[in-house]
Amino acid sequence: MNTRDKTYSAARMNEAMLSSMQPPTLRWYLLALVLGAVVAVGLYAFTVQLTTGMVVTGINRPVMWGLYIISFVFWVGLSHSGTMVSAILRLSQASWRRPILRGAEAMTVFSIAVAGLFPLIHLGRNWIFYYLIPYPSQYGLWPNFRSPLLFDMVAINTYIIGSGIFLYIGMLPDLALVRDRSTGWRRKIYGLLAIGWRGTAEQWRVFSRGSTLLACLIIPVAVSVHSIVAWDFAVTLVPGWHSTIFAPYFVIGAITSGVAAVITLMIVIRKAFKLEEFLLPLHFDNMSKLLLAVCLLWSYFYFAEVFTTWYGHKPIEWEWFSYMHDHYGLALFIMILGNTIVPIVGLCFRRVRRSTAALLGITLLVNVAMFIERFLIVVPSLSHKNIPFIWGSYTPSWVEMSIALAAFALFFLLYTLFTKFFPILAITDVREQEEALIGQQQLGRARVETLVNEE
Amino acid sequence: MKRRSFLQLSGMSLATSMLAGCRKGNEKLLPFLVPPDDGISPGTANYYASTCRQCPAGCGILVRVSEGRAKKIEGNPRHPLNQGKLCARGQAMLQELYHPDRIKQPLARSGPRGSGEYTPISWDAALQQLAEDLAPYRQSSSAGMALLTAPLRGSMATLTQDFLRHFPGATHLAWEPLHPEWLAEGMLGELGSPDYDIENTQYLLSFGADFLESHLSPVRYGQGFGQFRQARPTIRGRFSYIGPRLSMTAASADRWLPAKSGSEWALALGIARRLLQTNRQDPAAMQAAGLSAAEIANLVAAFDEAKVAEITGVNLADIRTTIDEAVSISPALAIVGEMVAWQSNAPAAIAAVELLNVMLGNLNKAGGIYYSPTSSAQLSSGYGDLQRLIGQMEQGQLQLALVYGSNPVYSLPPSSQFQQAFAKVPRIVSFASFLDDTSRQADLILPGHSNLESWGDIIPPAGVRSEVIGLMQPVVKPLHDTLAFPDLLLAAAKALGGELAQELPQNSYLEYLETDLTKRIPALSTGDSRQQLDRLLQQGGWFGPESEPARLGRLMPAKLPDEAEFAGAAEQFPLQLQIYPSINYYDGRSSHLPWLQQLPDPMSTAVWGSWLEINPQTAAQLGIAQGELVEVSSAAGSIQLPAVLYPGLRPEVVACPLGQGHSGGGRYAEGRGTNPLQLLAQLENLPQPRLNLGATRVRIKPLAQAGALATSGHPEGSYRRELLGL
Amino acid sequence: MEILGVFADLDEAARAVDDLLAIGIPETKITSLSSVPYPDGVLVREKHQPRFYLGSLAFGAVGALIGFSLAAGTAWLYPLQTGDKPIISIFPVGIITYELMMLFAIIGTLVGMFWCMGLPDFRPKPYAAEIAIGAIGILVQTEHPGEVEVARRAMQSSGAQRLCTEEDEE
Amino acid sequence: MTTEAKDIRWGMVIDLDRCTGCGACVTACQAENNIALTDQQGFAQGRNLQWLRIERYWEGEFPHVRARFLPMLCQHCDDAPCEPVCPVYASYHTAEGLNGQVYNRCVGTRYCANNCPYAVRVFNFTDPSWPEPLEQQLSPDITVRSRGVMEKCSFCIQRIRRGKEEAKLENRGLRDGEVQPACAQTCPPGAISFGNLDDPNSRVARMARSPRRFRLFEDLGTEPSVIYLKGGGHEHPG
Repeated sequence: MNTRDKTYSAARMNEAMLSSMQPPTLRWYLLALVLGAVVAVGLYAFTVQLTTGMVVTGINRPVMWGLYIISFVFWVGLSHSGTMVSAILRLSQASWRRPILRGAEAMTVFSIAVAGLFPLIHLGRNWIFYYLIPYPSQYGLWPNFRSPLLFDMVAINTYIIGSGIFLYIGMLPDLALVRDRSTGWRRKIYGLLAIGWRGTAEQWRVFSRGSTLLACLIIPVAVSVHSIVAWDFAVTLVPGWHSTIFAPYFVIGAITSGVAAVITLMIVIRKAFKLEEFLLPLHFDNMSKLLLAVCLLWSYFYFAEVFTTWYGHKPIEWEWFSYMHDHYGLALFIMILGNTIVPIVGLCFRRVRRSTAALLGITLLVNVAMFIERFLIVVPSLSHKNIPFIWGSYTPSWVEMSIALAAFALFFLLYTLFTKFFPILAITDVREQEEALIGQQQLGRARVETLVNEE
Repeated sequence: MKRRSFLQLSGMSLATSMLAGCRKGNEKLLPFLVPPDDGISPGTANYYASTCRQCPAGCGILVRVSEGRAKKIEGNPRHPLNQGKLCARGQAMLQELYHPDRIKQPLARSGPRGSGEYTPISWDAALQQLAEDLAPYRQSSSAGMALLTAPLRGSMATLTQDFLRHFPGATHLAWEPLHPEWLAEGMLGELGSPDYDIENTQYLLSFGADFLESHLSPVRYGQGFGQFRQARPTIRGRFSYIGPRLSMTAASADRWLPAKSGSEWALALGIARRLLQTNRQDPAAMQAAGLSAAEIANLVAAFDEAKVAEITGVNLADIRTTIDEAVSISPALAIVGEMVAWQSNAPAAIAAVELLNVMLGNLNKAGGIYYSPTSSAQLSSGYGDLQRLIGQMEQGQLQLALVYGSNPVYSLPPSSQFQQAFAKVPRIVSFASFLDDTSRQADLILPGHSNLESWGDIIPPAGVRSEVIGLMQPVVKPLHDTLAFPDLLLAAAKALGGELAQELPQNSYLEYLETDLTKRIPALSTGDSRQQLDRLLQQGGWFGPESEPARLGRLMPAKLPDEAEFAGAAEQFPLQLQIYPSINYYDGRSSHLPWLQQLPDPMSTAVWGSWLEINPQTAAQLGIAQGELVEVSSAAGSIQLPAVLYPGLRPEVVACPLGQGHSGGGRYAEGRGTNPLQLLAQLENLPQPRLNLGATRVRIKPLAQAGALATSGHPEGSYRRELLGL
Repeated sequence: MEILGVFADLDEAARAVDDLLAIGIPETKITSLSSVPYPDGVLVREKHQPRFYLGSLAFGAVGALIGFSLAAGTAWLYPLQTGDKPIISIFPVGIITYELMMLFAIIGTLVGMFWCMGLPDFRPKPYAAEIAIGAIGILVQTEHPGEVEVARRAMQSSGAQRLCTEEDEE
Repeated sequence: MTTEAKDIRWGMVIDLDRCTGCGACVTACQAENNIALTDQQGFAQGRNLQWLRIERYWEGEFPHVRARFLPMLCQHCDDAPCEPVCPVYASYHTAEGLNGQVYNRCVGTRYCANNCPYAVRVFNFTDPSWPEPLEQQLSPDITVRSRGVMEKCSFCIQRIRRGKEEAKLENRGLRDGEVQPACAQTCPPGAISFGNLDDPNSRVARMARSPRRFRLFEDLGTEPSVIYLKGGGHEHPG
């Protein structure tokens, strides 16, 4: 391959990978408008709740936690694969991660940000949310660090900041690249964001080693975040919640929903920005295998959890268990279908793993099932807890549903904006791999890569 | 969230600098330079003794008054009746004072009757109108005027009598639906009001008497019941209840014998038979009552256990055990109550239980019944008097009706024709505090004080062995422009002048009360009567020495009760309706108080409404689920109610609480629930006409739609006590 | 003073580095600019191990201390009994300490990386936009104006498409 | 019998054999503690604000049916599950064994209510309102809780305070039975007793030694300060 071709190829690849940053089309504006409108409805609903009280929700005694906490757990879960998958794949030197990682990391940042809103929306007195923040006040009172909610707050902050840093550091060379290609005020902004990156050999060295270290640091944080979310439930005396398996079970559930969401987003991005050239069937195949693995794990954990409850047959635990089966049979069926049967059976087939249409269906189903799973964790246990006299049930109100829906719209809106302003593919990572492919050598009867090792 | 972490970080950096700055400063409280008026000092509460008027029992209360406002009602520990205890109804009396829908000034009707349109008028105008209304009937023997009140005792009774003496043709109807007029119909009626010595008995048998809820003096008996159960070191009283419905009282029993409606008496005769067989009857008591053992043995000979089980429909084993217990545990006490009294065979059935008490030697004995004759004036009328009055109204003989402390439009069934007849009265004057069902029909409303703003004396009708005169005093200044009914009577007397004014010279009811009390309370006639009265007011009333128990005269030999009759054909109306007084609303007089509306019914746990209790077996046969709306029809009418599946009910009986379904009475009562009296059909040819609240046949039809039923308990969870290890 | 030579091809750039080394410019003064990373030695060799992890360690330690003092210290200063839990409870203190340690370690890594990368740096520097589309820059950093001239000539002869210094960037 | 304040551990004994289920305590509590009104819809939705409720459990089928009453209020657990989960110390333990609830501090996470096995914590879903002049009945001793705040039985802390102040003025310790919550004071059959469990001679301590004693969910290890005495004589099988 001669020099001309190579320069041309790099330019063309840049061009192709940055196609998402082209000036927005009418359809994009329309999409943003629709998403914005849904967010506005959610804001209105929140205003209603803020001014009249929690009476506008479906919350009651005994079901004191509802759709907000369900959404919170769901979004925290969703945030799990991005950074974590990206970091694990980086550490395991899986080259195929490269086109995926930016999209996944961005997903993490936005979903954890959306998740972080829910505890605040959920508060009875949202306007004094700052009582949860440790700061010296005139009351001479600090928050109670013995409360799992405080663990939660600290862990989620750590995760938001950590995954934000992870996303930013990874994007730094790409920002410089965008800076070099743009003019005028955009150049100034991207110049500021690229903070003077030139790509010297030292910078690259620090960059790749530092990214690896960050990956090492972020994985235990991610595990701790969802473990802590699980402990919000597991440390209580609520039958059905008080279970030691909850932390690992939640982590696996989180990764399941996260991996599925990454695949969904990959399919959407690939279609929307015509990135077929970079997001290859191989990537879908590999991600699907990962999804298959975590679905198997999730199913194992779920089985372990319900099996012990079923066998132990402790009266009060049996109560929520049978209540769930009697009243949420359909939901339970969809959950098992979406988290176990369909992905495990479907993803065994190579054709399914490489078909974006099939994968889109499966991964969406997985996340619907995961949302239901969270509902089934929160609601039946609370509905039928220790005191049978005040047993109850829960149906979310329009306010809660609007806000939950607005969270989805907000996530997609943020994501859409992100794709418009930032490179959605990790350009330098992809090109690094291309370079590696260029550096292949004939060895015996095969071509082997000469530059394969990463830090 | 970013902001949060920013604050977190900045908070931490500030921490060290701020910690040093935290010092507690000394604060000084400034004492009062000028003490506040009216003896009110902020933050200090005063307690004033008064008497409860939420039901006829008349418990003593203490009202906590802070900053000139009544804050809470508690039981008066010095009152011999309730000894510091108080029921929910009594405590909710506070809300009557502060009720937002009280009538705040005199009103004259401006719209059509029942429309609720009234114009406020001044008290001068109102009094003038009242005087004009009354003037034609003075010294006239024409029967054109009637005063409708609840039964009156004490100085209210004497004042009313003093007043009405000058209106010779006037009818005074002192009636209320739950007044135990039936007590007088049994064998022992002449003895006066009973006090059951529950706390000292060892075996208690209730024949349909819900003495913990509504029977005579629930707080007094509730207190006795607590002691009966657990106050004696080695004795735990045992309690059996016989009646078709597992009432709250029955739920506290050790054994519930679900007898058919109107069959409870058979058990009394069964016990009587065994007493005679085993020779455990009290011969002295029987002799004193002139009862011959042989005669009675003859009368009850047929009532062996099998016969009792057959009549009552209770299984034989339970009947046998109960009879065994009743004859072997001593003292054993039988109480007869409303569920027996509201059946067609009541007088004989009541007499059967009273016979049992006589045979057990329970009269004037520890663990038995103390009867103390009431010396004070009492005015009360029977249902028969009411029917006569209805007849007069029907024929248009009545020109003027004065209504005080009574709500007959609500508390009488339409089948009595009262509502129709009442509408024919051309002039109706009401002294109510609320626009209730009856005062909505009034042409002139002269609103009275609330109970906490009034003077008065209340003589408990039952539950005391000594003479007790509970005193009421205003604990706060009247909130609105109202006047007490007795004051109005005195004012009317002044306005009418003449002999009436001379005989009632007092300027206020307080003056009248003082004069009247001085006649009845010996302590007041010695020394400074004012000071003495203050002392009595402080302690809540005059509590006299234990009175001489009433002596039993010769009794008529008992006769066997007939089978209970029910209004309506059995083929057409297969079920029997039992209407019972609600513990929260009594006869419906308390349903305007939100605390009581939201106090869950003890058994159904329902709030803010009414409901129909159905045995789950019956409900399953008819395809009725909990909370479903059903149509209940009787020969008299048809209403809709949400169903409550109630396992403590005989399958052929359905039950409904009294007290809801008002067409007035303020925002909390109006239009809430349904009045079951609409279903009450009249029984013909009864020797003693009465409201037979348990003697109507009905049929029910599911309407396949949800009714407005809210319960505090979860319907399925209510059956899962084992989860609590209870 | 820095001089940048822009090369269209990796091999040309590598040759230029060799030429520069040949004329006596030490490797410590030569670095490469590229839009993709290349393994060590493809263009220039690593001079010294970057020590950014020290930032992670130091920050991590500070974070752990802050976490511990927040969880244990505030509880100890303002003791309030809740449940039957000790005022300073091991598990919560451990969790908070851990989370803040990780947070600060991550921030420390970022700070350390920036420190080692010499970023942010908004001073004008020799740079060529072609690097973004695959061109390779060879940068000679030297204090001697003479060496600049030598390097310029060397890179020109090695086939540099373009040469620039800071002045050109203004 | 007097005790020093430092020895106090407040406790309640509820004799289920005496309890008749009449509900006098429920209204007493509502009146004493400024508890807001709940309408029918509120009850249907499980938003009842009463701090004390009488639970009625059915047992068996007709004709062998019984109903059991269980007055349920905050159990003031020694090892209260509600306390440590509160992130803002709104729920904490006092030195006298009470389960304190600081309304001003509460942000409404409702975590405590979830973790309370007795489900006795109630949440203000909306701002309470009393149509004029009904608000004049409100006791000046207690705050009215705004929306978003969790509340529950306090063992009538205001009465405990008043009792202590009076005792202090008279320079003496509290007498047994001197302080009574509103529910115990009004209970007609005297099913509720209140006092110092740490004083072995107090009425509650003596009653707590009864062989009929039990506590709810003893297996959860919450160590409630409310001790129930079993109702006896239930010979009908369930």
